Parts: sequence; C-alpha cells; structure tokens
Amino acid sequence: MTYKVEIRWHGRGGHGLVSTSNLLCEMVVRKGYYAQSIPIFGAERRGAPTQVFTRISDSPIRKRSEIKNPDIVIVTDPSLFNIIDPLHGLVDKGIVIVNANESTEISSENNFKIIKVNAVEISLESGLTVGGIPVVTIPLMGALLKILGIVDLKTVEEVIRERWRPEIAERNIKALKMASEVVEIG
Amino acid sequence: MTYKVEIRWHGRGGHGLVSTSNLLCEMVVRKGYYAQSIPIFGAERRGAPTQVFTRISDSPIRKRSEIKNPDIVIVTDPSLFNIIDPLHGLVDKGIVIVNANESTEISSENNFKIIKVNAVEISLESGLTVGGIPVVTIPLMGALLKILGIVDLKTVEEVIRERWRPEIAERNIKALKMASEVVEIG
Amino acid sequence: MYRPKIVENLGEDEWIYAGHPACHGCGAALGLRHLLKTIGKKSILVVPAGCTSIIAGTMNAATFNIPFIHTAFGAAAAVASGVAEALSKKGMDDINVVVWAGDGGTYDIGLASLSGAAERGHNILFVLDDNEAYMNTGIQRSGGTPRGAWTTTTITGKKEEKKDIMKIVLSHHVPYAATASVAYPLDFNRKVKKALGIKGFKFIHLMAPCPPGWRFETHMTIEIARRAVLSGAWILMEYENGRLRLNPPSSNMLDKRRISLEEYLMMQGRFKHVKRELLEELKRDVELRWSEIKEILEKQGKQ
Amino acid sequence: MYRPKIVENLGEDEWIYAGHPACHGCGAALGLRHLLKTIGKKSILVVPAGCTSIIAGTMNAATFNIPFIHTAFGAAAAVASGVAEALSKKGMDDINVVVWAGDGGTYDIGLASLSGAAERGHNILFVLDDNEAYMNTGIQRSGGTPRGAWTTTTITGKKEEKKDIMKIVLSHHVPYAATASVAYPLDFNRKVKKALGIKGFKFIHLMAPCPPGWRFETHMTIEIARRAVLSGAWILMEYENGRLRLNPPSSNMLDKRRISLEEYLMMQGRFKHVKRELLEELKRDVELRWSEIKEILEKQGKQ
Amino acid sequence: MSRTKLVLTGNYASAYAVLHSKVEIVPAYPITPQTTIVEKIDEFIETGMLDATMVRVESEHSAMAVAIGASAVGVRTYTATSSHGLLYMYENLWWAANARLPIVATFVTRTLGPPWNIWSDHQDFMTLRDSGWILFMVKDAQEAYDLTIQAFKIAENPDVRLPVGIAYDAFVISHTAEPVELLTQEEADKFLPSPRAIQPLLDVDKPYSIGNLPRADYHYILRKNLWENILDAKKAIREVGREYGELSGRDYSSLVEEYKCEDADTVFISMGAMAGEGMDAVDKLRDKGYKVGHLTIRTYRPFPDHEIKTIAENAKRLIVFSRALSNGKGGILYDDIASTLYREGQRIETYDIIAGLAGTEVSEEDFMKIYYDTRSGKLDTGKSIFIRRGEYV
Amino acid sequence: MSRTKLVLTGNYASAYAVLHSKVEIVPAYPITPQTTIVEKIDEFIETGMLDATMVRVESEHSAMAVAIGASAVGVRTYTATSSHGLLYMYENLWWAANARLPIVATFVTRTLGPPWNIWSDHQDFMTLRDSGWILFMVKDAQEAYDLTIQAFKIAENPDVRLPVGIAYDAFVISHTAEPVELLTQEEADKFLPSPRAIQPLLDVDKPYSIGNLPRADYHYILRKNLWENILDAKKAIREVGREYGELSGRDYSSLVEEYKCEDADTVFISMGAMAGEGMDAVDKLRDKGYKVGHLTIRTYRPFPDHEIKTIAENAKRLIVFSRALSNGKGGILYDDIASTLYREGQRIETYDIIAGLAGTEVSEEDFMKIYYDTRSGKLDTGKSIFIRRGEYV
Amino acid sequence: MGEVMYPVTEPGEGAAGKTGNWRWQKPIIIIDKCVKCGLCWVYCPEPAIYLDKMGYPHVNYEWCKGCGICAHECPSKAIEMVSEYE
Amino acid sequence: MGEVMYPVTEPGEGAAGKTGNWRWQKPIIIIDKCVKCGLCWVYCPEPAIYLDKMGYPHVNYEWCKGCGICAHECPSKAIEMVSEYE
Ligand SMILES: Cc1ncc(C[n+]2csc(CCOP(=O)(O)OP(=O)(O)O)c2C)c(N)n1
Ligand SMILES: Cc1ncc(C[n+]2csc(CCOP(=O)(O)OP(=O)(O)O)c2C)c(N)n1
Ligand code: SF4
Ligand code: SF4
Ligand code: SF4
Ligand code: SF4
Ligand code: SF4
Ligand code: SF4
Ligand SMILES: [Mg+2]
Ligand SMILES: [Mg+2]
Repeated sequence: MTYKVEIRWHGRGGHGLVSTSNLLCEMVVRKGYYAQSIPIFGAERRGAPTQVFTRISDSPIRKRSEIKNPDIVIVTDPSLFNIIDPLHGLVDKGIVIVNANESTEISSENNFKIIKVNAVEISLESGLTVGGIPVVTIPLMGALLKILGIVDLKTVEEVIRERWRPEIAERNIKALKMASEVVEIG
Repeated sequence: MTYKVEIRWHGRGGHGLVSTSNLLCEMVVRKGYYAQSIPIFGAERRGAPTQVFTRISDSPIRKRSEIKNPDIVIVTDPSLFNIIDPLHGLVDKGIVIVNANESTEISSENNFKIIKVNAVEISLESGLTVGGIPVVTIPLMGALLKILGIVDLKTVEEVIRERWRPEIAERNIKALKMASEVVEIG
Repeated sequence: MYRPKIVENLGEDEWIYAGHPACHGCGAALGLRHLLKTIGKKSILVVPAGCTSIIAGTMNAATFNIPFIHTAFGAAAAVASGVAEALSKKGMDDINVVVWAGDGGTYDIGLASLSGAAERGHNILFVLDDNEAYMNTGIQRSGGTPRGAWTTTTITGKKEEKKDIMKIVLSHHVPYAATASVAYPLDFNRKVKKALGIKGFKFIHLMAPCPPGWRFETHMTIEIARRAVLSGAWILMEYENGRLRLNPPSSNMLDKRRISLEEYLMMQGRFKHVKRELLEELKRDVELRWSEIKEILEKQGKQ
Repeated sequence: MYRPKIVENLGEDEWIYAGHPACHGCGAALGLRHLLKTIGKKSILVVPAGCTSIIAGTMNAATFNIPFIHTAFGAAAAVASGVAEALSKKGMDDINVVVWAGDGGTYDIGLASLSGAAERGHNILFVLDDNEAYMNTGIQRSGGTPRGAWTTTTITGKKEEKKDIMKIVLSHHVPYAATASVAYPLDFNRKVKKALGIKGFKFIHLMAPCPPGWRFETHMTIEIARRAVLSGAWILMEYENGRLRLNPPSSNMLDKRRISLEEYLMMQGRFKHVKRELLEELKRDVELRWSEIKEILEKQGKQ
Repeated sequence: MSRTKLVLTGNYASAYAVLHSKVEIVPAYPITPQTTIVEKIDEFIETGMLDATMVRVESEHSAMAVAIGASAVGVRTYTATSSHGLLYMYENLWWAANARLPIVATFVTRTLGPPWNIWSDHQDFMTLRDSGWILFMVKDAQEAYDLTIQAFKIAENPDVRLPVGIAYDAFVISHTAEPVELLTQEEADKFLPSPRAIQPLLDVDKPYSIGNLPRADYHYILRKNLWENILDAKKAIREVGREYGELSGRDYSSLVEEYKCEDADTVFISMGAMAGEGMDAVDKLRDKGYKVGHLTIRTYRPFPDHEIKTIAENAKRLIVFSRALSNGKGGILYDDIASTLYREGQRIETYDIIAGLAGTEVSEEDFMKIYYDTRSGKLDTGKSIFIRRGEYV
Repeated sequence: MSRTKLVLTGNYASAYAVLHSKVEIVPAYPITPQTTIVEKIDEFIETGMLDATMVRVESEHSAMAVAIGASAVGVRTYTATSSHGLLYMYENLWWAANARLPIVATFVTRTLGPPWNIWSDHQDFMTLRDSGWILFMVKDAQEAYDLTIQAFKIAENPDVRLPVGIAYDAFVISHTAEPVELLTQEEADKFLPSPRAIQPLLDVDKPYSIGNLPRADYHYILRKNLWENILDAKKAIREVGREYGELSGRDYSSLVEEYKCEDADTVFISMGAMAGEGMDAVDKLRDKGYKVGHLTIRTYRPFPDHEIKTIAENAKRLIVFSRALSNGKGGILYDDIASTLYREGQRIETYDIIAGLAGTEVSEEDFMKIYYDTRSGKLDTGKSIFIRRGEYV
Repeated sequence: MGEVMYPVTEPGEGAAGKTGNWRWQKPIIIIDKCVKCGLCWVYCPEPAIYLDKMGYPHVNYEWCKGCGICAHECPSKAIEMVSEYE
Repeated sequence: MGEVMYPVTEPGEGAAGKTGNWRWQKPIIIIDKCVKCGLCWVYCPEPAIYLDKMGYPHVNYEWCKGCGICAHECPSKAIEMVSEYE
C-alpha cells in the first residue's frame, strides 16, 4: 500500500502560500514522509491569484510537474472562485478546504467534499495578522492537517516553535488548533 | 608552365615592410598576376625583428601559410644577421636582396645569389625619409622588381602616383629607379 | 466641463494602460504615468531589466501605448544611443528617445553605458527611477541604496554610502540634469518638458518609493516621497549647463525649515533597526549635502 | 659609493626587468618602473588589457618581478577587489594590491567596475595610466582622449571632451586621489607611498605620453610630459579626504606663470591639424579648470 | 552532532552546501531565480554562521572577476548566476577555466530573452559546454547539496584544477522545497578540509605572472593539457563520488544515473528536473510490461561517452530529451549523444525530442506519449521533434 | 563605372563591403585583429565617402546594444568584433537574434585568453553556434567582401530576419592582402537596395512593445519559429548566392564549396583560412594519384546537413579539421558532422583532427600527413587527434 | 516556410488581468465631501480614477488595486477605504 | 594523467629578446661632461642605465632601445645619440 496525497493551494500573492506549504512539508517529513512544495512563479505582484502545489508520499517523490488532479484543493479566498476555477481537475470525491464563513455559497456540481473554515475569524481571534491583514493560510493548514491525520499535535507544535519566537508561535498554534476543531472527519 | 615566386622579407617593426609588400602586390596584380602579402603579427614594437611574406603567381593563390622555402629573401638591415638567420629555408640558388653597402660582409656557405643594395644611401639621396629615418624598403623593392621583371616601369609609376601625393611619389619613383639600376640580371 | 488646474496642466491623455502588473501603490508606476503624459506619443521608451520589465505588461497586452523596447540590464543607455542615432539618420529628430532605468540599471551594471552615452552626447532623456534597491529580484542592495537601509543582502543595514550619481553625471558636463519626486508631479512634468527642449544627453533623477521594498503600507507612497523632500533628505533641484537652481519646496529649505529626518526614515521598515548613532550620522550627511548646495548657490550668486 | 639624492630617494631596487617589449621611449614603461620601485615586492599587480599586457612580457620571461595578473579588459578593479578581500581573509593585509589600468580600461569599459570597487571601498590602489587613447589596438579614441586629438577613429580630431575622471572618482568619496606625471617621478613616488599608507580605495591618475600614439619622437616623452604640466594642461594635485592640494610645480602656477599651450600641443603630431579657433577653445578649457581649482582652494582656505 | 533532514528549496540546499564547504569569498549579483541562494548565504554570513566575505558586486562580469582574483590568491570561492547573468559574465567564465581556477558556481538555468522569461530551459547552461568548466546538472535539491560539496573537492584536486558548475532548473528545482539530508559540519570538514590546500597562483614569495603572451605552439599545448585534464577528471569525479557515498550513503561514483536500464530495450535520456518525470514514466510503462529505462546525465562535461556507449550496446532505442537547441542544427543533447555514438561506430534508433523550451513543463505524460509514438513508428529518428505539453508543434 | 580589383586585406574587404552596402549605423569598439575594419570605415565616413554614423562606444556590450537600438528603428546596421570582444557582447548577441534584428557583423576569429593571444582559432566564433545567428565562415578576402554584401540581403529577407555573422581567421585573412574584385556602387545598389526596406519594430505609428513577458507556451512557439526560419534560410542563402553569382560571376548558390569531391574516396572537411591549404593538399595528392577532395563549410549555421550527407554517400573517408574544441567532448566541427551523419543513418570512416589551436599554423603538409596516416591505418576514427605543425601532440 | 514571428505586443488594458481582483480594500468616494481638487486622480498609480464632466472623481473598480493612496492624499478626507473582507 | 599546466611565467630579463637590437641610434655617455645628477638613470624606461660606484652612469647596450630620452634629459649634454647606421 502506498500513501500519496496531492494538494493544490489557491491564493493571492502575499497570502503566504509558499511558506505555509513549506511548513506543512517540514511537518510531514518530520513524521517520516516525503514531501514537496512547488510554487508557481510568474510576474504577479501582491494580490494577484497564485498557486502552490504540495505532494506528500510515503516514498521518495521524483516528479515535479504541476499537479493537475489534486486530491485536495485549498482556497484562501472565496472571491477567487469569481476569477479562476480552483476546482479544475480535482479528483472525484476530492476535498475542498476554503476560507469562508458558513453563509458563503460555494457551488459545485461534482461530489466534492467542501469544508469551510472561517480562517479570517480564527486568525483575528488568534492575533495572527501581518500589517493588519489576517494570515489565513495557517488556519487552513490546521484543517488540512486534521484531514491528513498523519502529523500529531506534538510535531506540529515542535516545528512551529522552531520557526517562530514564542509569542508568535503560540498564536500560530492557537489558530491551528482552532481550525482543526472545526473540521469533522468522515 | 606556371609562374610562382615566394618572397620573404626580414626587417624591423617600423620599417614599412607590410605596406611595401602590399604595394608590390598591387603592382603585380595590375599586370594580371595573383599575389598575396602576409604579415606576421606578434607583440613586437618598433625596432623588433619582423617578417612579411609575399607570394606571386599566375594562378589564384589559395594557401596562406608562412613561406618556409622562399625563392627570394629580402633583408632590410644587415644587423639582422646577428639576431636571426634570415636565410633559413631559402631554396637552392635562392636570391638574397640585402640592404648593405659593398663592404658589408654577408657570409653564406650556400650557393645563394646575394645582391647588395645600399638602400640607406639611395633613400637619403632620393629624400625618402620618415622622421629622419631612411625608408629602405622602397629601394629594396626596386631591386626586387628588376629581378622579377614582370612589372613595367609605367605600371610602377602609376601605382605609386595613385598612392602618394606627387612630391612624395616622385621621391619613391626616384629611389626605385636608382635601386633597379644597381641590380644586374644574370 | 470642469477640470482642476493640476489636471489641465498634467493633461488628461493617458499613455499607460490600467491593469498593469505593478504592486499596489507602486511609485514607479506613478512616475511612468506622469513621464508618459509629458513625453507623449511621439516618443520611444527604452527600459532595462527591473520592475518596469514587469510593469510593461505581458505578451497579452502591453502597458505602454507608445513604442517601447526592453533591453539587457546594462544596455539601456547604449540601446537608446542607437535608437537616437538611427532616428536622426532617418530625419526623425522630433521623436523623443527616453530611457527609464532603475537604480541598479544606472548606478551599477549600467554605469559605463550611461557614461559613454553622456560623453558622446546623444539626444536622449535618461530618467533614473530610483527606488534604492534591486526590487525586481526581491530587494537586494544597489549602489543607490542609502547607508543603513535593510535589504536582503544587507540584513544588518548597508554599510556604504549611496553613490552620488548626480555628481557623476554632472562630471560629464551634460546640458541638463535634475532631481524629481513622484510626490511633485508638476515639478517632474516641467523638468521633463524642459529636458525634451534641450538637445543632447539629459538626466532626471526621480525618487519613487516602493512599498514592499521599503517596507511601508501601500497608501504611504506619496506621503513618504513628500517627507523625503520635506526632511531635506531628497532635494529638488536642476542643473542647466552646470548652473544649479533649487525648486520648491526645497528652495525654501536652505534655512533648515525642515521636518526631522526621523519623520521620513522611521516610517519605513527598512530603517527600523537604525540606532541613534547611525541616525545622527545620517543627519549629518543631510546637513553636509545642504551646506554644499548653499556654497554652490553662493558661488553662483557672486558670478 | 656615491649616489645622487634622487636615486637614493627613488631607490635602486628594480622590479621591472629590462628587455621588455614596450616601444622606445614608452611613458607607461617608465611609469611602471617607478610604480614598482615604490610599491616593492610585497605587492600584487593587476592589469587589464592594454599596452601593459604586452609590456608584461611573454611566457618566455615576465617583465615584472612581483606577482602579476592579467585581467579581462573591463575587469581590473573587480579582480583586484577579489585579490584584496582574499588577502584580507588570509590575514595578509600588509600586501599592496595595485591596479594599473589604461585610460580605456578606466574611463570606458572599466568604469562600472571601478565605480563598484570604489563604492565598496576595497583596500586597493588604482593607478590610471593615461596615454589618452587605446594604444594597444593601434590608437583609437577613448573617453580619455582630449578634444581635438587625432586618433585612427577620429581622423578629423575628437569632437567630445576628455571625461573628467577625477571628478567621477571623487564623487565616490575616496580617501585619496591624486594626479601625477612621468616627468615628476619623485612626486609620483611620494603619492604612491602616501596612498599605500591609507586604507580603502585610492586613485592616482598618471599622465604617461606615448610616442607612436601622440606622434612625437621617442626622446621627447619626458619633455612633453613636463610641458603638459608647465603649460597648465596637466595639473599636479592631490585630494586627501576630499581636500585639494596642488603640488609643485603646479602649485606655483595659479598666477598663470605657465608656458603657452601651443608649446605642449604643437609638439605632437596628433594635434598638428588643430585650427586657431579650436586652440582658443582648448586654452579656455585650461583656464576654466584653473579657475575651478582656484575656487576650491579659496573655499578651503576659508574653512 | 547528528545529521539533520530539512525541507529546503534547491537554492537553499546550495546555500547550505556553501556553508558546510566553508567557502571564504562569495562575490554575487542577484538575478531571478538564483537570488535566494545568495540571500541565504548573506544571512549565514551576517548572522555569523559562516566566516566568509560577501562581495556585493555591481554586475556579473565583476562577480566572476572577483572570484578570479580571490581564487588566484588561493581562497575557496563560490558564486551563482542564471541566464542573462551567465551571459554577462561569459568572458570571465572562460577566463576562469583557462586560468585553471577552482571556482565553484551554481547555474540556475533560465530561458534567455527577449522576450523576458524567468522559467527554465537549458539554453543558458549549454553556452558553457566548450569552455573547460566541469559541468554537472542535478535533478533535485539533495543532489544540489551533495554535488556542490563534492564540486569543491573535484575542482581543487591537484590533477584537475578546473572550475566546476552545478546547474539545475529554475523554480521546479531552485524554488521547490523538499527534504534534504545535510552532513554534519564535522563530516563535511573531514570530507573537504578547509582552508583550501592548493598552491595559489598569486604569491609574493613566487612572483609569477599569470596570463602572459605565449608562443602559439606552447599555447596549443596548454589547451591540449586542459583538454586532457578535463577528460581525466572523470576519475576524480568518480573517486570523490564514491568517497562521498561512503560518508553519506548517497553514492555518486557514476557520471550518470541509470534507472532500470539493465534489461531495457528503450532508454530515455534526459537531464535536470525532467529526469524525475522520465523515471516515473518508466515505472508506468514497466507496469504495462514495456522494457523501458531512463538515463540521467548528471556529469555533462566531461561527457559520459563510455556510459552512453554501454547503454547503446544493450538497448535498441534511445529517446533523447533536449531542453536546448543549437539553432540551425539540432537538439543539443541529441547531438552530443549522436556524435559520441558515431565515434564509437554504434547506431541504434535514436530520437531527438525538444521539450521544455522557454519554461514549458515536461511531464511524465510527454515521456509516455513519445514512447508510444516511437514504438508505433510515428516519429522520425533523423528529425528534431518538438513537443509542448503533450502535443507536437 | 567599371569594376576595380584592389589589393586588400580581409578587413579592408569587409570595410569596402560595408561602404557598398550603404550601411547607416556602425557602432564599434576596437579589438585586435578586428580594428582595421572599423578604422577603414571611419575613414570612409570622415572623408565623406559613406553617409553613415559611427558610434564610438565604450564597450562591445554597448556596441551590440547600439546596433540593437538602431536596427529596431529600421536602419541598416553593422559592427565587428573578435574574441574577448565577442564574449563581452555575448548577452546582446543572443538578444539580437531573439529580437529578430537583421544586424550584420564580422567576427574575426581570435584565440581566447588567458594567456592573451591575438592569433586565430575558432573557439570564439563557435560560442555563437546555438544562438540563432546565421553564420558564415569565409576563406579569403574576396569572400569576405562578397558575403558581407549578401549578408545584408539575407538578413533583411522578410522570411529570415535574423542577424548574420561573417567570420574569418585573424591575420592570415584579416591582415593578409590579396586581390579583391569590387562591385561598382551601381551594381551593389541594384543588388541591395538602400535604405533598408523592412518594417521597423519601433515605430511611433505602431506603438508596440518589444520583449514583453510571454506565456511559456507561446514563447516555445517563438523559439520554434526562429528554429524553422533559420533552417528555411538555406533557401534565401542559396537564392541570394545565385543572384550574386549572376551579378559578379562568383557563384554562392551552395552552402559549401566542393573541391574535387565528385569522385573522391577521401574528403577533407574544413573551414576558414585552412581550406586553401586543404585544397592545395588535394592537388598534390591528386598528382600522386590519390582520389582526394576537399569540402569547405562556408555556411556554418544553418548547418549544411544535406551537403554533408551527399558527400558521405559518395566518399569512403572523411577527415574533419576542427579549429575549436568542446572541452570534455570533442572537436566541434567533427561533432557537428558526426551527429548529422548519425541522424541520416550514415557512417563512414571519419577522423577528428584538432589543428590550429591558439594560432598555430595549419598547412598543406598537415593535411597530407594526416591523409597518409589515415590510409595506413595509423589513426583512430573515434578519437580526437591533435596535430601541431606536422606533429601529433 | 514559417512566417517570421517577433516578440512584440500591442498595447491594451489589463496586462495583468483584472487587477481590481487584487484588492483587499476598496476606496469609496464620498462625493459630498469632495472639493474637486483632482489630487486623487493625480496620484493614482494605475490609473484607476477618472473624472466626470463636473470634475468629480470616480473609481474604476475593474483596475483599482486598493492601495489607498487616493484616500491618504485626499485633502478633504472624501475617500474612505473599506475592507473587501467585510 | 597529464599534470596541470598553468598560464604562468617566471620573471626575467629579455621578455622581448635582446632589445638592444631594436636600436637605430645609440647613447654615448661622455663621462667628462657628466655631473652625476642621475637624471638619465631616473628617466630610462627600460631601465638600461646603471650607475657605477662613483655614481657615473653607464648604458647596458643589451637592453637600451636607443630612445634618446637620457640624452634629451641630461642637463649637461653629456649624452650623445649616434646613429647605428653609420
Ligand atoms: C545581466 C543581468 N543581471 C541580472 C539581471 C537580474 N535583474 C533583473 S532586474 C534586476 C534589478 C533591477 O534593479 P533596479 O535597476 O534598481 O530596478 P528595480 O527593479 O528596482 O525597478 C536584476 C538584478 C538581469 N536581468 N540581467
Ligand atoms: C573585451 C575586450 N574588448 C577589447 C579588447 C581589445 N583591447 C585590448 S587593449 C585595448 C585598448 C587599451 O586601451 P587603454 O586601456 O587606453 O590602454 P593602452 O593600450 O593605451 O595602454 C583594447 C581595445 C579586449 N582585450 N577585450
Ligand atoms: S516592487 Fe516596488 S517598484 Fe517594483 S513594482 Fe512593486 S512597488 Fe513598484
Ligand atoms: S604604444 Fe605607447 S603606451 Fe604602448 S608600449 Fe608603445 S609607447 Fe608605450
Ligand atoms: S486605491 Fe489606489 S489604485 Fe485604487 S483608485 Fe485609489 S489610488 Fe488608485
Ligand atoms: S482628492 Fe479628495 S477632494 Fe480631491 S478630487 Fe479626489 S476625492 Fe475630491
Ligand atoms: S637611449 Fe633610451 S633606452 Fe637607451 S639608455 Fe637612454 S633612455 Fe635608456
Ligand atoms: S643625466 Fe647627464 S649629467 Fe646626469 S648623470 Fe646622466 S649623464 Fe651624467
Ligand atoms: Mg531599484
Ligand atoms: Mg590608453
């Protein structure tokens, strides 16, 4: 049996997609998995739609092409649905993690599992903002981690504490925890 | 029957070897021959020993390697014999035209024909000097032309008059004529 | 139809299309907008590698509505020399040839070609778009980065001084050289117009703040550009045939009626780490520059 | 054993071997001889393409008896930066790193690297060997060729002015910059020594006439270099931390006790074609330079 | 201290290798996508982790010039560039090789303009293939780390003394984060002693001149000597690779990486980032019963002719992927291989596939498509075949 | 006005071609051995013979940059360089091709340093072989003149629009004086109308941007387009060559020059100055009864693969002389030919001879010696064989 | 024979797509407070502000990136920045 | 395995051969007129003048190129240039 997950992140320049995807890789690698985080670089500036790919596997990853058929799609901003189609190529029964509050309508004809995370609220509550703008990728990763279920909380905290000074680290941990609480598995 | 002459000039940087050899080519080309003038460029400055090659032929010349076995060697300065061996590779019964007065000893064990031209004197007499230094290559070419016998005086004068303003041209012509007079054919 | 005076003066024609890829609040984009308004459509714009390579748009759509050529990073002044000489050969001397180059493309890799073009005196307007670092590659130091500033290659602050590019250019005896700021578009507009009226190599040094590179919020671009001038750190001036003149508001600041340097520097993340001692030195540098200017003006006054 | 004072002062050790390939009467070769006498054997010499690439000798024998490296034409200041930083890393800061570059390698293709090294302030002495044209390739104009001079690419005389390289270098706030002349070897010697005693980027601009390039007879090299100074066309001076001082004999020439410019220019074939009008302009240029200097000195005096 | 495994981009992996190699001088000039290497090294230096001097030069020409000066004095020197930066330092790149200076550089491959394009192809890198630089191309961040450390050891080998370049693709390697196992500093020190041991060219105690005019005949011999040394460097590369393998568990004793080639009748040949896709395609095709293998050219100069010959002896079909063109001639890697086999008197069915120009992606699907089409005889062996995202163009 | 035959050096022949082509802008920077071209052009301009602007730039990088700017505006542009100058303008040389600018340049080949060396080999020229420049190498001053005029016509052909380089060897061609027959100005004008007729890229009436960021997929097509155009340029080269032949009596309708190849069992292949020696050797060997021929590669890019193939079909043995190396690989011209033949599925005895590096002379005797030694089986077909003045080294 | 393709582009709006989508805050002009000084128009880097016949400014939200310069520079505080997240 | 060869050269006299051969005129020092000022030594670019114990200058004709600078600079006209052609 092999374990392989392909994740595509949709966000905007400045949302911190790349570093969050890298952070995720750091965590799963700590647990013995292989992982890869591929940013797509273009001419875009802050605010423009952008993507990152994460591959996770229990065996070494050789390919580095773009992920065309992700298992999971993460969308940092529901307005992106108006500009692009974040769900293109998503596998059958694929998972969508989207930063949205309950009332936001995310329509899809397919049998995707849509998970809404109010990442803005969680970030603001955790004090996780940069220049006043909420860091939504961390709560989204929290939800993702819960779904993946391969990284224990201890490892999550460990990696985060290595990366940030205590005060910031705690805010991140708080946001991650809050997010993972809203996700139901099954 | 083919006509082919290979000439090697020995002189010093600043002696005007290259332009004289080119001038010679211009003259023989005017008479329907093919000709080629190859300078050897090195790091040398004025005064250092240097060489030029002239090939003359009645058919197109393709080769452009150095002349190793010249039919004729021209030496602009007898002191060059002390520094290098201007006669190396000269063909059997080859001709040496050297700027020297009668008393200068040019020794050679071979059966070369040595023609001494007092080019300094001729130049001085013709008023052919640059910055006080006599232009010895022109008298030497005069002797050479006489030996080659393929360029008539009219052509010589024509080419020279095209190249220089009248006053200088006449000096050159004078020197050429004087030199050709000292050479005996046979 | 009503139009404010400033709008009339700057003109309503736009030669830069909206929807371009510059960051929010980009000073360079604003500078380009006003530059193009002034030079108009009978102009050719020459731009070396830098943020403007991006701002210029993609192959889907070009941002500039005038003929435009990207050049190798060090080559802008030379490409423009070729453009200018070719136009002149075709009898089209009425077309403006304008270089718009970043500080990297001017102070550093492009310095020799700038100097060559200036020496030869081609009929070019060279506009230096100074955001004080290599922004397009992600904020590395350049010869135009000021002392003390953080960049990704001077994370403890740059040790060396900002090169005095104006002095370097003036050493070439160019007929016209000026400074400008995106906070003072009328002044910039007037200077560009004046430069275009003069034959030969002209130089305008435009200060254009960059929110991500200087680490400030996007709405502060003009505020910061203005404070640079009001604190005396950036001096609006022009040299015609070597003769210096200050322009307002700098012309009113000889007597030190200026805001403090902190009010300019400390609004920018790139200077946040600067310690008291260095700050004092930076202040002294500003004073020194002003006293030099005073001297030049006094000397000129005597003539 | 008797030795004249000047010999004692310059020192009898020679670090340049005779039998080198320079032309008869080469000013650069003489300059190199005195430079090496002064810097001595604990020095590394860095030289870009130019006549000195030839003078340096062949693979049969090297002319210089100190470690020497040829560099690409535009690269001398940068190679020297690397040498200096590497020595410093090895704790060998006592070794002098000296660039000797032609006018082409300084004013033109090498200007950006010169400027970069000066900005970064590496511990280098940069000596500009100015013979006012690209001699090694057969006398083409450079940014350092003076107005009016014939070269093979300005056969009717150069139209543009000689770049003011000293001003360009001084714009970089270097701790020491000076001019020198091969006719005044003691002055040159003293300046090199002084420069070596200062840490940072130092610059000496040496005028070194070239018989074939300037078209004069080989015995006139020193005479012409001297007349350049005595006519005021070439001014011996030094800037220490930006402060100017004139050196003898130029220091005695503020009051115009000079020989006429013709006595300098007209001995050289390259200026033979210069007409009255241009000559007057060239004279005015000289006067202008002197009046600038006078002003600077006066200003300094007041301080 | 035990080894750590970090998630690093290819560029950060290079920077860590520089750290562990105790490089002393780093002249550098930024260019996308090389920049983050230099930024990371700057961070190492400014935070005191690496005792090196960063020379923040004003152009790439000067970056390589500073490297030349520093390396001539005998200190360990590193720089990195890409694309237009590589072309701007081109003169000095040749200089470094001809002066026999053991500089190590990373070349992050990027498309040449105009139009401006920051994504990968191999055209920039290929301009160095004659120059005398030893050239590696790696396929992931781990190899970038491993080979950069080895590069210093190879470059400084007294029988080699040549500059070494490590190349990899823009973004898909330079900016892609993946796990990289690092040596401990002690291990690195043992493998690569510091400071650099070899005799400097510039030395006040031996006042030699570097680069004086030669006689042509002698210069010919110098050129021949470089030629021989770079061919002989294969030995040093293999030895260093073996030693590194013993230390790290990751063997580099071959110039190439063979993947399921033993019994393959068809072998893909590629280099750089696309190699992983090729190997994935091999697995897929093997699953379907096809005898396919993949050969990754890791050492590009000296060219692994012996290895190519061996592959061609056992296979029936070669499919060569070039990410760079010789305009007016053919795919560059194909021509390298074709001329090598011609020399050896071998000839098998060989396809010249041009893929990934200007940053277009090359994926497993491209490899598979080409495989099927060669099998079915749709493609011509003599021609350059252009494929772009699964379509012939 | 009737034609004149002058004794000119290769460099002066180039300058006359520039004069007769009514070039409008000449940016130039001196370097030995190119310098006398530019000096002569300067003389033409300053004495009023040529109505052109000389831009006396401060470096080669700027020389090509000025050419790019001028050519983009639509005027006829020429420059020349050598060796380190070529390398210093390298970035912009690629730029010119990618921007599709019909600049014409002369490259006088000269050995790369260090050590400094001013004599000929072809290493500098070979660095352009991928770039998209159409490349000629000529063997004498007459060809330099003829092909420079043709170059403008080829470059400006609406189906080509690529820069064209004409290369020849330092000194043995550049400074060797020989008879050159010149067209009259009227003839030249008829052949090559002035001013340049093609649409400029920079035009205030069509305000396009040149060089904007592309999508990778589109950029791939641009690259493919250049690739196709340079291959198709063979047609233009042949047509222009034929037309020039009709005008001048000197035919250039073939990409190569065959000399006694029809019935030859052994064919020497070389390019540039050494070709004449090769032909002389052919004559000598023919005198002795050997069936030998010589093929001169005049058009180097696009590569004359068809012509090579035809030769190889009829001969039994090819002896290829390369004056440049791909270090760590092989003689460059050999590899070009080997890969071409490999593509075609041909293989005959082929020798890789490395000669004339660093300015050493290649003479008739070298050709003869190699011929005899290949006949007697002394030499190995797979290896690069180094010969220097008649001796293997 | 392939026709020659050049790396050239015609000018037009939206080189970077609808840059209005990049916005995370939005300028709202309160016409009542506006004194028609034109400064918002002067300082918009896009440009995304146009003036109506009366001289009143309006924002073109298709292109406005929401930098906030107009609001900051407005002398009569007639422009308010409103979060796009609300 | 070929040993690595570097493009380096040891220093020594006569890089350009015996440059005395380049001479077309020759400096002759008339010791009687010499005042031992040392200027000929100072200004010789080769250098081809050496001083004896007494401080008198002598020419090393192996290297002297005959430029004539020494003669021109000698304040007491103690150096005469004589043509090598005589
Ligand atoms: C030869 C070369 N080197 C490096 C680069 C990479 N590069 C592109 S833009 C840039 C920085 C530009 O800085 P600046 O001129 O200040 O313009 P800005 O981006 O700040 O507008 C660099 C280093 C390049 N394109 N070409
Ligand atoms: C990149 C490059 N361009 C051109 C040259 C050719 N070149 C060698 S020396 C030289 C002129 C040097 O002039 P300058 O610096 O004034 O030194 P000088 O010869 O006058 O001593 C030139 C153009 C070169 N070697 N490299
Ligand atoms: S980085 Fe700065 S200069 Fe560049 S586009 Fe963004 S704001 Fe403008
Ligand atoms: S050309 Fe001039 S500078 Fe060069 S070696 Fe000769 S005299 Fe000296
Ligand atoms: S917020 Fe910025 S982009 Fe939008 S209209 Fe105001 S100034 Fe223009
Ligand atoms: S800046 Fe304010 S007051 Fe001025 S026009 Fe704009 S909205 Fe009106
Ligand atoms: S003639 Fe010239 S070279 Fe000879 S000794 Fe006198 S100064 Fe020296
Ligand atoms: S210059 Fe004249 S006086 Fe002085 S030492 Fe020489 S020979 Fe004697
Ligand atoms: Mg900038
Ligand atoms: Mg010079």
